[in-house]
Order: sequence, then structure tokens, then C-alpha cells
Amino acid sequence: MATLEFERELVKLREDLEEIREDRGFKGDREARISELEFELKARTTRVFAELTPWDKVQLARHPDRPHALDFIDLILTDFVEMHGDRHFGDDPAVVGGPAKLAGQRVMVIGHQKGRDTRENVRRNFGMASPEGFRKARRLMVQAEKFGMPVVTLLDIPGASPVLEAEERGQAWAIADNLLEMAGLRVPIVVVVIGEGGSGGALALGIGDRILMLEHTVYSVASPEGAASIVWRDHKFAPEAAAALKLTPPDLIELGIVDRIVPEPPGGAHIDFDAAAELLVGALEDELAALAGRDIDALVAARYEKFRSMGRGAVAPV
Amino acid sequence: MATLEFERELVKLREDLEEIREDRGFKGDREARISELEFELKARTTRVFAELTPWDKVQLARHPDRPHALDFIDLILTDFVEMHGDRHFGDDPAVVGGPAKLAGQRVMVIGHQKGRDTRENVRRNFGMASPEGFRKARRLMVQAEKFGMPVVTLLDIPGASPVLEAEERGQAWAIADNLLEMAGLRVPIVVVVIGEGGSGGALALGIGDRILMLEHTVYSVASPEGAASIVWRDHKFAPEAAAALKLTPPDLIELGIVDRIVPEPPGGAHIDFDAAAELLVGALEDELAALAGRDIDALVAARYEKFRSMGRGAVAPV
Amino acid sequence: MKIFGRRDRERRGPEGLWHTCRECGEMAYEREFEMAHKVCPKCGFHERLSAPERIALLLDDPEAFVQIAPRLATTDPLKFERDGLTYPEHLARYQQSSGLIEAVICGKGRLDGAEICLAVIDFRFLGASMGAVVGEKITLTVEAAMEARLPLVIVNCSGGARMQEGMLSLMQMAKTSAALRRFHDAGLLYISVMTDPTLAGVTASFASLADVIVAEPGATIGFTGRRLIEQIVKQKLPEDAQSAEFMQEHGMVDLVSPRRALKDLLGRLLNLYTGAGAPVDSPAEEAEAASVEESPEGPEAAPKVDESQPAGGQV
Amino acid sequence: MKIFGRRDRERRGPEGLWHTCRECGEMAYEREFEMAHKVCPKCGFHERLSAPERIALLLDDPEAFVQIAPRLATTDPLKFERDGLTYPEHLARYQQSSGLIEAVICGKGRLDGAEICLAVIDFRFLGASMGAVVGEKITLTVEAAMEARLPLVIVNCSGGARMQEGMLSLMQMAKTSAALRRFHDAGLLYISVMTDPTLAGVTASFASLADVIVAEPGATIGFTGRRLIEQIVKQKLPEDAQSAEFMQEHGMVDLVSPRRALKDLLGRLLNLYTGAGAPVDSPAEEAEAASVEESPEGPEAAPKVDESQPAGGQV
Ligand SMILES: [Zn+2]
Ligand SMILES: [Zn+2]
Repeated sequence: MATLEFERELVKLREDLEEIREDRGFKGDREARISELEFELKARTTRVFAELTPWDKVQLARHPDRPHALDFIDLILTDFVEMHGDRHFGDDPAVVGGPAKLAGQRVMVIGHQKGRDTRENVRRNFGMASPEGFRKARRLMVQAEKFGMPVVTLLDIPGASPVLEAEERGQAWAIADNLLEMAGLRVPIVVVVIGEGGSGGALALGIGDRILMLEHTVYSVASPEGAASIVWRDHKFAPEAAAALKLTPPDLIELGIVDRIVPEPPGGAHIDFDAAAELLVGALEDELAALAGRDIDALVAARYEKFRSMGRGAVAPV
Repeated sequence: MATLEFERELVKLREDLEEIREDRGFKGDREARISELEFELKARTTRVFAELTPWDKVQLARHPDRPHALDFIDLILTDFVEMHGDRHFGDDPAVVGGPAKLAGQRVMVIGHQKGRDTRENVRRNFGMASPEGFRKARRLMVQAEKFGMPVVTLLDIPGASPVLEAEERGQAWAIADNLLEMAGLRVPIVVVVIGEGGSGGALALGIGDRILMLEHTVYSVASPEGAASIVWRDHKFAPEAAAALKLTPPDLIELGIVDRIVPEPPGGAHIDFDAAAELLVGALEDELAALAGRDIDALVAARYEKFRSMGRGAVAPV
Repeated sequence: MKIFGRRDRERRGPEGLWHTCRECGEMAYEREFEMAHKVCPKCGFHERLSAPERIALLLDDPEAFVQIAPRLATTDPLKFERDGLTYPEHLARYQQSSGLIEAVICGKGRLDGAEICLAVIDFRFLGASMGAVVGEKITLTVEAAMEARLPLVIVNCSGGARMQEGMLSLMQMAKTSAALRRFHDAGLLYISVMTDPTLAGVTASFASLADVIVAEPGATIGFTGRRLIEQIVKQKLPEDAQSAEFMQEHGMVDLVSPRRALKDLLGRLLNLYTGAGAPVDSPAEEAEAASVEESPEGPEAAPKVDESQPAGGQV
Repeated sequence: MKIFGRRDRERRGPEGLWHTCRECGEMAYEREFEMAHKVCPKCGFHERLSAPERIALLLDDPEAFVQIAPRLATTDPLKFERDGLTYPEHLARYQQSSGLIEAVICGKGRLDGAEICLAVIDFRFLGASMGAVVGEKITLTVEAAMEARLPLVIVNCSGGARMQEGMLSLMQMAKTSAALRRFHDAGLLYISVMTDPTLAGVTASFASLADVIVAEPGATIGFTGRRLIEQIVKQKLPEDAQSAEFMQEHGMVDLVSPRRALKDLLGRLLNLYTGAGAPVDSPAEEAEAASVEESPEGPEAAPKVDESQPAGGQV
């Protein structure tokens, strides 16, 4: 388990609590002590999380222990069959997807996939998808359209793979094709940022009828480090950039980009996968149910209008 | 200039004729001698070509001096702009294509392209197309459909590239996708075998409303060498295989696979590119004019029926 | 035509006989090997199945399989002859040794409760080469599936084109692909199962034109055969080149499924993509059963299979 | 708003001044360099053009260009500030130095007689980064072209997203792509011209979503910038990596066209794909003129351009 700086006191408390819970020979009023510690943990968690800076929030969204796409797929879906390959060049382990059921309903789920340990991270390129990954995603979206399955995407990517091989195979083209495809896809699409929504690589799975963010995630035009390099000409200004970029869920609700924040259990999704999954599945059931009844032409038209209007408040004649 | 065994006597006569035509100091009745030689050449050409074996005809179709796709494109089309790339992996020089005009009419022309010399042949992989080539062709077909341009394809390929890299990038998938695409493409398609129509790589450009073959070309399920290896277990039986495979234009007319034979100038297209091009452009104008008036639903339905019925005579209940 | 003849029953082999694996050379009880659907218990090598064996493996009630055009045979359009042996004579040998009329068996049946059209190609018949009959029967099956709006499953396998039918063989690629174009335009599901070997014209037409491609472990899959590639590039290919696993890594195949899991996988896919049939719940899913039942269409979409009907049983 | 101001005329440079090439370091007469549309006469290096220069290069009558939303400017949605400098102050500097209100000029005009919608992005304005105004104006241009069923030409160039507008910048990729989805579904032609540099979010949205992609020689084209790639892989990239020629070789770009031939090429493509306008015959085609004239629709489809109108002239 990795521990972020601001998590330390909470981790300590959780350990104390765990210890006392298992210590049947505890001298004194064990139940009272447990209650006390639970209250303390709750209060401190609230306080610590209330004081997080945008840069802290970036760290939290990148927390190595957070549930990744396949974790959520395991917990919220049944019958998932992972499909592979772009039918052109390869299979990208940094993008996963396939048909599954959500509360008995057929869906196509597609997500960015980070690794849990070093070995898996190397295989999955630390979640930095290649053109093949985006093209696999597109193939599955087209399938979802053909078979009338709503699409659920799970976004969690530092950024699209930044290597020459990805350039050679048309990284930009692969992303753009997905934007075009999703804009007109004739099935409902629900997008969920489950971790780090990084730039064009995130957006390549990010066009939908409803855009959700888990509570402790970020979604940004560029990594704060990258933005700092560009604007401050030094990546050390990442904390400043994180603050300036407005990348947290409440910021993005205010900017009209995100529709809904899905709460996480106290301390974050990585503290309790099951609770996080339960909160997510509830939100997804809501959203899919609301979209299911919509006329498809109206749905696609509304999706167009949704993205068409983004940034409208940021322009004015002079 | 390359000379095939059975061409030798004709080449000699042509040289004699050329010499005497340029020899202004010829002693005797020069005009009469020229007429005599011309008559002789015509008669011998007729005789030699009448006696060609199927294996000879394979050699003729592969004649290194034959006009290739870009030669015909130069001679029969105007305004050709060559388009490049499959938008996924690369640009295959063994397939060429782009928009052009044929007698003022907009068309999309796509062809297999062999090289003329060793250097060009290396670059174009001796005309053995890679998956990228077939995918470029498909991209251009889809464009032709979008912009209402009839498609003209020029077939000339020993076979699809038989290397592991082509397998890795889905040679079979690329060919199959073209068959699917062409089967339903909502613009007229005229297919012309201009040299060697070899196997699946040829068929990948070969689905159309009208299938034409130049007079001295072949179209075969496999190279005679390959078929001999399989059936006779020795590629040296290629001449026997060539005879057995029924790969000449008249054979294929009889089998109901080919619609029309486009004559070539005496001695073959390689003797006179301009004359060959004129014969081809005439045939294409005919064919495109006949297809232009057709209702597109009816055209696609007729194309389906055309291929649906192929081999119907070869099956019967027992 | 009866699919399951005396020969198929005999092939099960009496108890006590031994089977030697083509791959690892180890011996196993013939009966154990057959019970494992011809997967070597020692090394996991997947031996080829005949079409009747495959149908028995996949269908809920193989005997209820209704064939499409079962008696269709090839004529001899090219009057093909090699070393004094005519094509019909050549065919007759294969008909006798395989008990089949041609290299493919097609029809309608049920898989995990889902009604499907199914075609299975049999390598024993002239290397599962594609002639006019294979093309015609595959096309008839695609058309039947389209007509009835049923999912299509083809268990593919082929060494390549049927040389003895020349260009008519090549044109079966065009014919089957054209039929699949209409099939896909109609929004229907086609699952291709690629078995050893799936090569050349079959791969470059109907075998790859599927929504989902499942391959059997170790199956050779590709366009050009290994021998020809090695002749051309004048070097040995890596051992795993063109294997199912290799093709999955290169993005061409969705899944590589061991044979024992194949029927369940197909059933699940049919259900996921079309809502048809009844997936057999895996233990992991039983935990989720409650939420499934909450869904209004849950129970209807997933009726239980009659347990008395052995799944994937042998006939 | 006037596109062609005093500054543009001044930039032509009086006779006798010298221009030093950024690429080869050689000097050439400023006037010769300008007459060659800023292509180095020594090494062929294509210097960046401003949007007004590009419009002058491409349109038959640049002064007749009717702008779309010429006065649209960005607000400051994120209240972005860096080292005490606000975003509006930052923008003001670029507005003053470039004479532009934002990084793109859009409108309607004629190219070789064909009426088109044209957008041109100008690198001088904040590195042609894409903010809400660029996204909005490109989208308005796509919509205008769709409304009038006109071909669309965009001369692309961008260093990437506009950091100062955060996620609103990223969403311009979605917005422009959605507009192009409708445009393409309507069966219309979009030609993208990629100039130096075309990178990041612009390449990964509207720049690459074209029917035809033409690039200028030597232009840098890609998603991730060279510096970042080199940081990550910790080695120098080959000199030609991400060049227009490299991207053509890798299948991403249709054609690399020298600037002097660009207008003719676009005119020909517009005519070939849509029948619009009048291609200027090249010498090779004049030999074919007879057969073109024989076509019933030949003369109508290809009216001569008024010869008194200089093609690709400068204003
Ligand atoms: Zn074994
Ligand atoms: Zn220079």
C-alpha cells in the first residue's frame, strides 16, 4: 500500500482502529475506544480532505492503490468478456473493453487500464494508450452501436503514449477518429472519470451523453507538469498549474463540462473498493435508466448540443 | 526490352522492318519490301499467338515490358492526383490510386503497381501488395462512394505479399475487408485485369459490376507454380497447372467470371502502349456509360446476384 | 444425411486403447483423450475435431441439428485431371475416407438455448479447401441466418483454395463476403471460430469478416502458409508465428479459448450481443444473481437450460 | 475587420533588403523570398505564412473574402494568471504584435473559381494554440460550409492546447469533431492543409478528420511534441521524425505539396471530388484537351478562370 503525505495521520488512525478491533484482550472499555477512534477518523478525514490543495487532489487521483478499470469492471459488472485487438496492428493492454451486463442490462464497457505493479505497468505502458488501444475502443463502440448496447467508458490515463512509434502509427488520427465516432454513435454513452483524466488520450473515450467524475479524480487539458513546462517554462510549477487549470470535479461542474460527481467512501476509493463500486454502480444504473427511454435521434442531437455549447461562455465579440 | 522465347521471330521481323523503313538508300522496291514484311509480321504474329500454350500466356501476362497501372493511368486519364496512405500504418507503393478524369468524367482509379526496373521493383515489392495497400484502396473506395465517383480498378499482381510482417498486420483481414466493402459499394465499379491477376491479392480489387480482361492477361486462383506445388507436389509442373487452371480470358468468359475481353494491339500491349491504351479507354467509356444510368440500388443488387451465382453450375445435389 | 455414423462412434475408441499426442508424443488413454474433446491431457495440444465431433461439442442437442443443403456436391467444372486421376475420382476417395460429401456441414441448432445457424468445416476433406460447394453452403447458411434473423457461428478451418476448381474457387471468397455484407448490414451477429489451420482464401474472406473472432489454442491462422513464407524469405519463422496467440497479440483475434470452455464462451457471447439464449452462470456471477433478478428483463433474458440436457456432451 | 493591414504590406519589404533563411542560413533578396511566398530560394525551406499571407496565396480575390465571426475574442473563463500577468493582458500583447484578434481567420471565398469555406490558423498568435475562440470559429466555419453545402478547406497549424483555458480548450477538440461528424455525414468535402507545426489537440481533432490531407514540405506534424518525446525516451529523434514527408511515408498524409503548387493542387482536388470550380490545365493535360472537350459536361464543369486574375497572387 502506498501512502500519500497527507494520508499519513489517517493511515495511522486506521491501523490503531484495526489493532484494537482485533485485540480481544484490550484492557478497558474496548467498544468505547473503538467508537472514539471511529469518530476521530471520520472527523480527521473530513478535515484533511477539506484542506486538500488542487495538487494534493492530483496525487489522490493518481493514487497507485485506487481501483482501476478492471477492478471496477469486476465489481460492478457481470459476464464481462474482454475483447482484444484493433484488427490492424495489435492489441493494446492499456485499453480494455468488451460486452458485459450491468444489473442485467447489456452494455459495452471500455476503459483505460493502468497496471497494479511494476511488471503489469510495463505491460500496460503505465496506462498510456497507443493508437491500437484507441482503435480497439472504436471497434467496440461501433459494435455497441450495431447491437444496441449502451457504452460505458472508464477514464484513467496520464496521457496518450508519447513515443515515436505511436506517432508513426497515427496517435493523433486514432484519437480524432474516436471523437468523430462517439459524436454520432447511436447508442447512449456514459463517461466516468475514475482516476486521472489526462488530455486527448482521456477525451478519446470521453464523448458521451453524461460525463461523471468520481469524487477524488481530476480531468485536465494537460498534466499539471506539462502545463507548467509550457506556461511557467518549468515543470516544478506543477502545483501552481494544478490550481490554475481548474481540474477538480466541482471546477468542471461549474465550467459546464461535467454533469455529476459520484461520491467515494471516506478516505477515497482505494480505502474501500466495494463501497466505491457500490456508489458507482448506483450512479450508472440511474444514468443508464434515464438515457434508455430517450429517442435515439434526440439523444444524438442533445449530445451534439452539449459539446457544441462548451466554451460558449468563454467567447464574446469585441 | 525483354523478349520471350516465342516472341523472338517476331522481334526479328520488327527489327528488319524498322531497319528498312529507315534505310532511305534501299536498293530495290522499298515500299513493296515493307508491305511484304508487314504482311509477314502480321501473319506470323497471328500464327504465333494462335499457338500459345496457357503457360506461354502466363509469361505474356507477366511480360516485364507490359504497361503497368501508372502507364495506363497516364495514357487514359487526365488530372490524376495520386493519394497516399492507409491512415493506420503506412503507404504501400504496390498499390496506387486517386481521383482522375476519364473523358471528362470524375472517376476513382485504383491499381496494383509493379515496378519497371529493379530499383522500382524493390520499392514496390514486385507488385506484391501489403495490407496497407489494400487498406489504402479501401479508403479510396469509400471516398469514391461518398463523392459519387465510379471506381475503376486495374489488376496486376503476382499475389499478396507473402512475408511474416504482412501476416502480422492482417493480410487476410485487409483483403476480406475489401471484398465486403466492394460488394456493397454504392457507385459503379469496373474491374480490369491488365496483367497478372494473382489470387486473393487480385480479388481484393476485383469485385465489380463489370469484369474486363485485356487480351493477353491471366487471372488465376493461384500462380501456376503454386498450384503445381500443391496439386503435383512440385512447382516444375507449372505448365501443366497453367493448362488445368483455366486462367485465360476466353476460359473465364466461359466460366461466367469475366464479362468482356479488351483486345490488345498485335503482338501485345507492350509493343504499342498508345494503341493498348486507346483500346482500353474505349472499353471503359462504354462500360461506364452503360453503368452511369443505372439505379444504384438495382446496380448493387445486380452485383450481388453476379457474384452470388458464381460457381452455381459447379454444384449439384447427389 | 446422417451426420453421426458408425465411424464417429467407433472413433471414441474402446477402453484401454492408447492415444499418442502429435505434439508432445506422450500417451494417454484414448478414452480420456476423447472425453477431453481431443485435447492432450499432458500438454494441452488441441487435436483437430471432425465436423460431427465439433457439432456434438457445441450444440445442446446435436441430433436435432437440421442441415442446410446436406447433399450438395461439386461437379467437375474445369474437367480437372492430374496424372490420370480425375477430380471426381479424387473427391470420391475423400468422401469415402471422411464419410462426408463435402468439406462443410451447415444447419440450424441450439447453443445454450440460443437458436443459431452453424457451419463447421472439416479438415479431413481435402484439407478443408474451399470449392464451389463450400462457398455455396456457407452462403446458403449466411442467407438462412439473415432470413431467420439468427446469429451465425462458423467453425472455420481451411488449407486454402480448391485448386481443382480454379477461379470458381477464388470467386467463393467474393460470394461469401458479399453475403456477409448483407448479413452485417442487417445488424446480425456472426462469431467466427478459427481452428487449426485457418489459412488463405478462407481467412481472407468469411473467416475474418466476423463481429467476434474466437480462436483455438495453438491453431495456425494466417493468409500465406508457413512453408511458402520460409521459401520466400529463406529463413525459418519463429515457432509461434501465425499461432492463435500470436494473432491475438497482433490484434486480429478477440479471444483464444480452450476447447473445454468454448461452448460456454459462445453461449455467453450470443447472450451478450443479442440477448439470445441462457448463459450458464459462473460461480463468480452467482454472487451477483440478486442484482440480475432485480432487472425487469433479467429472468426472461436468461432462462435456465434444462439441466437434464448435457452441455457439450458427446454423441 | 480588415485582414490586410499596413503591417502586411510592410512585411513585403522594400527592394534591396535581405532575408536570412532560418534553415540554411543563406541570404536572399527579401523581395525574391516574398515573391516565392516565403520559400527559401536556396534550400526550399518553407517559412511560416501569416493567415493574411495564406489567404492571399490561396484565394482568387482575397479582398472579396467574407469573414465569419471576425471580432470574436476570448473572455477569461479560468481567471488565469501567471506571475502577476493575467490572461487578458497576455492576449493583448499577441493581439498587438500580430494585428489579429485571435489565432484563426475564417470566411468564404473562391479558389480557382470554386466557392469554399476557408479557415486559416496563424502561428504568430500564441503559438496557434486552440482556445474556445479557435474552436468556436472553426465550428462556425464547418457549420457555414454545411449550411451552404460548400467544400471546406482548413489551413492547419497549432502548437497545442491553450493552457490558459484549461478543459474548455480540450473540449474544443470534441466540439470541432462533432461538427465535422455532421459535415461528413452530409457528404461534403473537407481538405486539410497541414503546415508547420500541426501538433497535439488540433491534429487529434479537426486537422486530421479530413477527406484529403495535404501537407507542406518539412512541416512538423504529430501529436506529442519532439521535446517531450525526447525527454521520455531519453534519446534524440531522427531529424526527419514527424516531418510531413515522414508522415506521408507512414500513411497519415495524402500528399506533400510545395507551396508554389498548392493553390493549383487544391483547385484540382476541389474539382475532382466535387465537380466545383475550374482546374487550371497543366501542360500534360493540354494534350488531352480534345478528349475532355468531347465529354458532354466537360466545358461546363471546367470554365476557364479569368486570365486577368493572377492565380495565387499577393495582395
Ligand atoms: Zn500432448
Ligand atoms: Zn534556406
